[in-house]
Amino acid sequence: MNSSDQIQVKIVAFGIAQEIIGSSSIIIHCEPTLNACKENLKTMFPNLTKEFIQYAVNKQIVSENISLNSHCEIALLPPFSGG
Amino acid sequence: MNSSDQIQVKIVAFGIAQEIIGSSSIIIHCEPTLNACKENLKTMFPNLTKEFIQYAVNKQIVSENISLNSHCEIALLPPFSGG
Amino acid sequence: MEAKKIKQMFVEGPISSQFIAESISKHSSKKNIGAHQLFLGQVRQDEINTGQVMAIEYTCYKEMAEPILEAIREDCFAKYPLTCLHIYHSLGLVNAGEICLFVFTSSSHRQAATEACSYLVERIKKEVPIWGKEILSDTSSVWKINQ
Amino acid sequence: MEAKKIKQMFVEGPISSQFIAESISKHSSKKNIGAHQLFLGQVRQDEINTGQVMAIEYTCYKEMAEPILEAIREDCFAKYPLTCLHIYHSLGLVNAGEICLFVFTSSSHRQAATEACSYLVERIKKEVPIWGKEILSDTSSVWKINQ
Repeated sequence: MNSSDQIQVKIVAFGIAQEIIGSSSIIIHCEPTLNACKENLKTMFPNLTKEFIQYAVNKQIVSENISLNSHCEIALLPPFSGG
Repeated sequence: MNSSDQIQVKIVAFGIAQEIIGSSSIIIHCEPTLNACKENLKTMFPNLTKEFIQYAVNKQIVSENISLNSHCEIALLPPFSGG
Repeated sequence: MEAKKIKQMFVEGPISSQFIAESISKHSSKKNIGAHQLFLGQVRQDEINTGQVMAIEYTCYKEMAEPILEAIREDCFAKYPLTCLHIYHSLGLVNAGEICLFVFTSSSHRQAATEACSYLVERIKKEVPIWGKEILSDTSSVWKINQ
Repeated sequence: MEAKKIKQMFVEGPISSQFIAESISKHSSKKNIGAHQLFLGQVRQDEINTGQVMAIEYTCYKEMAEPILEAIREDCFAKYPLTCLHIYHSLGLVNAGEICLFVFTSSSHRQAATEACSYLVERIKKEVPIWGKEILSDTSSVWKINQ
């Protein structure tokens, strides 16, 4: 795959993931799958690999590898600690 | 047993038992046992037999037949309905 | 120890939401509390026979009820790791829609407060000599029965 | 149906006892209610590493949290015979000793309100994307972990 197959996705990050990324939201380029997106994030921010993070695509938590498009919002969700 | 063996006890009544007796507290004469006291009360107030009533002697619920003395306070306790 | 203190547990008339609020805010200085559980009993406007319940008039055998409530408090403190525990029950007239019972438990972690609150409500309803007379809209009355 | 109404469930800063009192007193007109169960989460001044917890700063992923809270509400109404149900969670800074979570269930008979309240608290803590950052007395901070 070459870079023309890449898409832009919006990343939103919370809790410790936001601290690691240094921003509440960034745009990254990646191949159009969730796994590719995760790999890019981990390369950009190696400290993410030390944390337990769930991923949500368009507000739904997703554990399998799904296809993405440019309209996707990918959220990085550390363990919830409400209450 | 003749009447000289009888004691005076204080009866306190609550809820529907108080309605049946017509007073929150009365003094009755009876032979010095709880069963004798209960029998006297039922003779005096036949409607008591229609209700489920527990008896407390000096603030302790008692189901067996115990001896009484003149210092005893006998309470007539219909089913509790607090809350 | 809080468990040893003899407390006023009967309240004349309904328990106001203001009283509950004050009770809650008193706990803000207890910084080891993480969870509060509150149970409130409210008088229901049930339909009975010929009328609606307009109010309940509560009476109790106070000299017997107070030591029983104290024993329930002590058992509860022995059974659950609580920070504190409060019980208030109305006496006299409480209208439909008003609060007649307020049970309040607090602990560091929620399980103790939650379980203790249910434990107290069950025991209070079963063991404490309190009677409710339901005053109906047709001016008749019925002695309340706990289910 | 109350279950369908979209409600404001997030509160900026701590939940005051006055807010709780007002919430309780609004229910006095619902004459079929017999039992209320309230759960309050209070920020604990835990000792962590080098300092004490002075406050928790809450953030959430609101666009995801709100539909999840709505789904929890609807599941709860479907599961228990409730008259009403309210959930409030703080965002932003809540000091130790202050209230950050208020769950309020009401029903005719106590079992439904009691079980529903625990059901809601468990699900809120597990499923709603909210994060607490514990602000320590030495000005450092630690991300809160729910047990």
